Amino acid sequence: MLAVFAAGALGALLLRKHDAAANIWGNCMAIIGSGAGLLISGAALFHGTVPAFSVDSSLPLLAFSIRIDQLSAFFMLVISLVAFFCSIYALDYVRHYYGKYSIGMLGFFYNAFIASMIIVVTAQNALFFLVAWEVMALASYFLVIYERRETASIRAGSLYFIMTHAGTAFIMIAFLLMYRATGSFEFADFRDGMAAASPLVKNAIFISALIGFGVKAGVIPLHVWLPSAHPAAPSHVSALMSGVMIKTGIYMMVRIYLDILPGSYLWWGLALMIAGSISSLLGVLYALSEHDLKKLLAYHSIENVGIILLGLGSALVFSSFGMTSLAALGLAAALFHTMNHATFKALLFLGAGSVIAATHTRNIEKYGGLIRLMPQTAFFFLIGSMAISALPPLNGFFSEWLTFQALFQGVAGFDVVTKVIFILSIGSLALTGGLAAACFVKAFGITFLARPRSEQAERARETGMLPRVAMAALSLLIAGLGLFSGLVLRTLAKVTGSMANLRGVESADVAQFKSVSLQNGFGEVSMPALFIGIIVASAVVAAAVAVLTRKRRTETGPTWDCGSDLTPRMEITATGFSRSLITISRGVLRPSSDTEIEYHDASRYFPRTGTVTMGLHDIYQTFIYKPLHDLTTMLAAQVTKVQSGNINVYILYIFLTLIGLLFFMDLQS
Amino acid sequence: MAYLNQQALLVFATIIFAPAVFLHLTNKNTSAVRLYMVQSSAIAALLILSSFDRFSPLIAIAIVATVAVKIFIAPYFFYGLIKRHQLTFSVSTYLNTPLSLLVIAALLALTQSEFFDALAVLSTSGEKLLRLAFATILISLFLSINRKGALSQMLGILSLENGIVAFALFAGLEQSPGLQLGITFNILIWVIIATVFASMIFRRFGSLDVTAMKKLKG
Amino acid sequence: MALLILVITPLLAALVSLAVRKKILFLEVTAMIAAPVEFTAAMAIAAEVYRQGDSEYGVYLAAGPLEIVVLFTVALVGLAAAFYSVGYLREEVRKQIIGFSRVRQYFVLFHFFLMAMFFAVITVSPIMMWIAIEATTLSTAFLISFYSKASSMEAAWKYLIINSIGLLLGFFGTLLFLTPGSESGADRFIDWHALVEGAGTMNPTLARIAFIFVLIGYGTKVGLAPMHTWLPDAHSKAPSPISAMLSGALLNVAMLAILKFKIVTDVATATSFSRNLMIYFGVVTITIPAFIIITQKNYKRLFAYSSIEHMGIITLGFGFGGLGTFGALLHMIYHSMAKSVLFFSAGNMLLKYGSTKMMKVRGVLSVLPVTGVLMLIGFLAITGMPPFGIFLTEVYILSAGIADHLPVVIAVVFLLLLVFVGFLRHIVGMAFSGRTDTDPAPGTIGESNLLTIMPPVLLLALLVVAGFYLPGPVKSLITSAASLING
Amino acid sequence: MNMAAIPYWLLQILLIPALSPLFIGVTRRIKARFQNRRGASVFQPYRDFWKLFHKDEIISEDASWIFRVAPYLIFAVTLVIGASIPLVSTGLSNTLTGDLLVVVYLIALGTFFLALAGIDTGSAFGGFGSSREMMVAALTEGGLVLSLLTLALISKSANLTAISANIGSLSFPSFTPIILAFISFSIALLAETCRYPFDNPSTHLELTMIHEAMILEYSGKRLALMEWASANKYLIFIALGANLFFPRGIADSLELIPVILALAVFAGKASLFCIAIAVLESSIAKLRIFRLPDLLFTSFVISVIAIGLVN
Repeated sequence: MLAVFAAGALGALLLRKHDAAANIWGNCMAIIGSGAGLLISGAALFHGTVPAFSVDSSLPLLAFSIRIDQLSAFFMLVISLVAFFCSIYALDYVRHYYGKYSIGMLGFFYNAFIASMIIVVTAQNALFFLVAWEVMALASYFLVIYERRETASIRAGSLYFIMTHAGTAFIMIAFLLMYRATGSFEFADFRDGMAAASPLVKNAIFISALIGFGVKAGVIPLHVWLPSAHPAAPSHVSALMSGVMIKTGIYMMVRIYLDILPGSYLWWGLALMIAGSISSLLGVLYALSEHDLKKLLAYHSIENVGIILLGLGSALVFSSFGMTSLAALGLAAALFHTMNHATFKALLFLGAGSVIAATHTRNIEKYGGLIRLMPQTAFFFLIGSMAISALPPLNGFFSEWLTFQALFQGVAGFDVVTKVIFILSIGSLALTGGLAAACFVKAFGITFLARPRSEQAERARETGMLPRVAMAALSLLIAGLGLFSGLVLRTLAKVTGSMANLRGVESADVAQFKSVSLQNGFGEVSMPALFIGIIVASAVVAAAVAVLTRKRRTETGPTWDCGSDLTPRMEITATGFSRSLITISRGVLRPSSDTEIEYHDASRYFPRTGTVTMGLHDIYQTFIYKPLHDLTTMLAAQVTKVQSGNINVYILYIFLTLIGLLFFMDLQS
Repeated sequence: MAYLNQQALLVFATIIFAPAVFLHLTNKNTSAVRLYMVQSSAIAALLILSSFDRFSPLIAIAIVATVAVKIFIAPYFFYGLIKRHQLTFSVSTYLNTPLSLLVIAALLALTQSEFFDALAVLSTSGEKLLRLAFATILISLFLSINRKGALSQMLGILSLENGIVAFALFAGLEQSPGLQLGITFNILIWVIIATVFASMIFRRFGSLDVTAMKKLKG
Repeated sequence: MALLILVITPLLAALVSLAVRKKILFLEVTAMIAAPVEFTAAMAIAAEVYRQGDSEYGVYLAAGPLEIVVLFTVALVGLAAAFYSVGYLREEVRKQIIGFSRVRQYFVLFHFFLMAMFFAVITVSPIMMWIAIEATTLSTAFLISFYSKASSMEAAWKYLIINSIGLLLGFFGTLLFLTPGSESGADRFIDWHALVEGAGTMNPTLARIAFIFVLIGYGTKVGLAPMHTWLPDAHSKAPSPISAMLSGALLNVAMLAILKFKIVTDVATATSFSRNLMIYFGVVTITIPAFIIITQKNYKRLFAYSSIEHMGIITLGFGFGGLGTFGALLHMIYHSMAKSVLFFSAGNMLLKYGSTKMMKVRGVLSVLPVTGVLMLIGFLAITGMPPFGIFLTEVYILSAGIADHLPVVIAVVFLLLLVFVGFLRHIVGMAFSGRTDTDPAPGTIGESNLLTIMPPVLLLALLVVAGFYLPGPVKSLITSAASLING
Repeated sequence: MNMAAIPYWLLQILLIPALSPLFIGVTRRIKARFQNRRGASVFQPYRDFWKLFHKDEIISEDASWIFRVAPYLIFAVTLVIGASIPLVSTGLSNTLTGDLLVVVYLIALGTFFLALAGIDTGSAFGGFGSSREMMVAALTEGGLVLSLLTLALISKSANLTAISANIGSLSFPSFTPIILAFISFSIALLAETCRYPFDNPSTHLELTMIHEAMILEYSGKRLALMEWASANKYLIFIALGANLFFPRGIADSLELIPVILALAVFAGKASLFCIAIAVLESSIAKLRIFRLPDLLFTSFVISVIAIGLVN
């Protein structure tokens, strides 16, 4: 399977000259590769076979060992699934890059990106993992700066690369600490070696892993690169990146916290939950204030990562109290939400991609009325928005429902501090759900409904056949996941069972009529019943109303406009829509709005034009990253004085070191 | 070296040590070169004395070569340089004379102190000689730090080399003649290149003052 | 026998190019013949050493596994530099920057430089090694002042003075090491084995003083922290192939000297003494350039500082010992390859843009596509990105040190990150950004000539392959060398 | 799901849509009585709906299919919620969709499509109406979920019918958390059903209307459906308030007499609620839009305290 990706990558590189062939070759290879990935992970997940092979490399400590246990199979399934659809989408979408940039490079990096992600989730040797991790970062870096001519994507790319590399530094520290405790870089040795490690080392590993993988997953204080990097990449790549690449961070957190480190401490789970709730709340608030469609979706990835962290945090808290069945529930909730988020986020990004390709701009204010011009894309985008705002019939609701149940169990049991944190996280989860719904009403409403606000929007036309096929498949997948959530939960139980700390525990059983009941009947829902209920009810109502009013005619007329001629400018704009919510949370977001009024040259009292620019200055930039940057530059300036240019001073350095060392030697002996 | 008594050796050692100190004080290039000639002639004398017991043609050649290079060829180049560019007065120093004298005294005290009693291991008899030679090394190193003139820096390095050879002779480490020949040949090439560079610097910067060269910063 | 050839060929090449009168072609041909011959000779020696421990020739020349590692880097970089300098000088002559006499002077000194380095590596006596390294200083002094601009004059002068002081201190240290052998007859020819046996009887404090002098002396040549001041000036002013040779080969030779003396001191006193010293110097040598890289304006100085930083990592590796030594040796090879690639691409950029100021160099990927890609991949390799070997060696060194030097390792990890950030800002600025006024006219897009691209491309390919697959013999050679050092 | 329960299921499902216009009429009549005018008869809403069903309909040409489909979907959602909440007897335990979260999110689904329909016509009123609606809905969700959660924790199950059964049979001591939860629930009730302090249901003044703004563009049968759906929602919230917090009169078996008795008790409790709301509406003024979040935040805090006190 990796060979297929390698062939795809090299093929695309060789066919650099003529674009069409490179595009088709690259993406077909990606499709075949991800298809193979699907088969392998499916087999591993359902039949419990654990394919593993290990090639010892000539370099010491580095072994190319791959082992697909349940957890890796699950994540591999998610990755190949999303990659499969994105590649189908890409076959047509890449066509509008033909003239401008080299398609061969895109194919090369795209295949390398997917292959490295699959290796990341299956590698068993820490060094091999780090190599794959960096190759993934490298490939995604080149994909982010694919549109070389815009300086914005270059800056976003370098910010992204610096942040990921900082994250890798932390991850390397974590692995080195583990190496110190166990003496080898194999995950298997980590597992049994870590039991002996002292609590201090375990806490240090926890913190460094949290920061390292937090950067990749986009936890709030470390998320700065995400909103600028994802939109810069081509749409099918940003779908892959925010749908799946973020999950590799989550994968490793699960692998280390639940599988490798033996027991977990209470404060670990609580820290994760606090980080999760903050990320979700702030993520959605930032998304609300965003006008760039892809940036909005990127912020939503942060919000959903927050929700996943909530699930994971609760699992950690439960496992620290030894309640393995509840921990399995929390983990299942987190994993299920990972899968759901991957699917609907990918769908939304692909939808956004087609919209942007059609209108050539990313600013929501310019859209409008696209539902008539691009009906299918609008429908798929609607499905995606409903799923992400966790509305009942779809899968988003079920995973959020599971997370809620996990948190409910948490509230019941513990001491005051944990109980307060659980309650606050439930509150934040509910609030995030509501705000997400508000944000997507804004996104969907302003993009697709009412009249086009700019001539680009008018000229938009439906995207090609392939993108629609990909999006249709993804929407079917979302609906399917929603309906058969009971089945999915059972497979997840196997995955959670495979974790070292939660050996073989059943968290939920599926009662008759597919209703999933949890924890001695505390929470119970049957998604299919819900789905059928809504469909039947609306059919009955529609039939009744049709019978009642068969004689009545319906014609269309202009919208009521209290007399004035209705121009698109009068429609609600994205800023208008979210302004109310932003003013409410001005304490957190600190919105800035400055107005410039241009007066007539005659007198100061008759303004000719007034412009109000509303912005949101990024508090992280000013409070965390700017001081860091200034500190390093100041230090660098000081150190550069060492190279003063005067030769006598240089010889003085040598002289002083000589004398110093002689004294030092004397002290030491 | 055994049959030479302590007294004579001590005299030679001071002859080598004194120029290093005076180099700090003189401000005329010509007198600096003359001091260097005095120092190298002391070294040459020591060499001749030490090679009496195992005389062989090769050693003779080696000695002749060192004498030629250190006493005749190097000063000839330096005088040429001084005459061509009328550099009678060498450029000022960083620390004025009393301060540099203070530093020299400190260095001297350092070498005599107990830090370097390990040197005594080398040769029980000439322990004071070794300390003196070590002092010359440190002081000539300080010379190239203190002086701004390119010529005095070169002289600092050459007197450092003389100090090392003196130390070797006192510690009874005479090299095999082949090596000595290699070393002197090396010094010769070094002197030639250094003088060529000095004249190029003079042509480029107008004076032999090293501090003019400040451009390569950071 | 191969050892003799190794030293004689550069000597012959130097004499032949001295004799050439008018045609530059002869110079180029001699260089192009001499370089492969040297490389094959080096490979023959390596094979011989691999087969039976070590190979000698007569009394004066010998090479063990440790020397082979350095010899390989010197020969490889020499080969690449020879071919590259032919293309580079051809380009310079075409742009009328230098005339025939300059080219002749270049090639003569180039061969002397190579000969001195080879001789330094395989000579038996420490004094002869000192003379050879002194010869390298002298031969490169003129090469640094090759363009006879005021700044290269200044660089050459500083290079000459500081290095001679350093080497004299080194010489003093070698003399101190020779003391135990002196009683048994003055004229016996002392070589490394004699030194190691003699070290047993040596007084430990004397050995410590001697090692300090050697470490400072040859440390100046390697560019360890407080004594590194000459390196950025010299490497940025010398013509690019020469700075590649300086960074790629000469630093390793000087490091070899320190290693040989470290083996001797480890016999004389406790190994922890030399290890701690190496660690202190290593850490300082990584910190200072890490910060200076951020404020750099000139890309050749940037690469010079990165050489200092990598030498710091190598010293740290030797300081940590165990797997760290293996990592450091491997790091030496990877670093010399990656650094020469970077300097060659710097040379191409200099030819095209005419200035080493990073502000003036923009959009390299579009103006010089191959060099741009080379520079990018070289940058990724040199800052230790995983697909390339340097990441692995860095991890070996860090994992060797993690056991008892935890704070040092963590500090180093963040310093490497700092280097990466500084480097990224400069390289991205150069590679991608759009047009500025000083850009060469669109007409001159594209590489100058084949010879200036082939060597770096081949080197890079070798680096990438070596990153993953290490042939058996090479690995056993390095492990035996590492066991030698670990003592 | 034995055969005998079918009639009761039918009763359960049809009860909400049948009775909701009645209770809207009752509330309006009481409010009119407070403004000392006679007020329309209690059955007036039925006549309005009948009239609207028989009028022609005008749909704006900018509106998309969402505008057309939304009324049916919203009404259907209210039906499904109606089927899953404890109205008449706890015997009809609906374990499939009876979970408290399902109900809350179904309501959110309804609001989602209501807001979309508001934007769809492209008129300024619809737009800012949905923006305000979404703001209010988002903020109420927190308080709503937590208040229902207090009950769930007390009765150890998240299923609504099970909650009402357990709360009914519960002893006295855990009285205070229920009261606190009821207060926060009632604030959420007022917000969700667009009653007085949040939104004036009867006016079309663009400054104050939230819910009305969204259905401004509707006419004919779709307007009827929308009005009816909001009436259903009103009754659902009252039913939740009545049956969950004061479950005294609910029948626990499926015989005929207790069910009818329970029906009467339910009607009594519901009208009590309507009186309370009407009294509230005519006594206080409408809050400024940016004061609403503070009110909703207090409801959230009260429910947090309630949960804190549970055990």
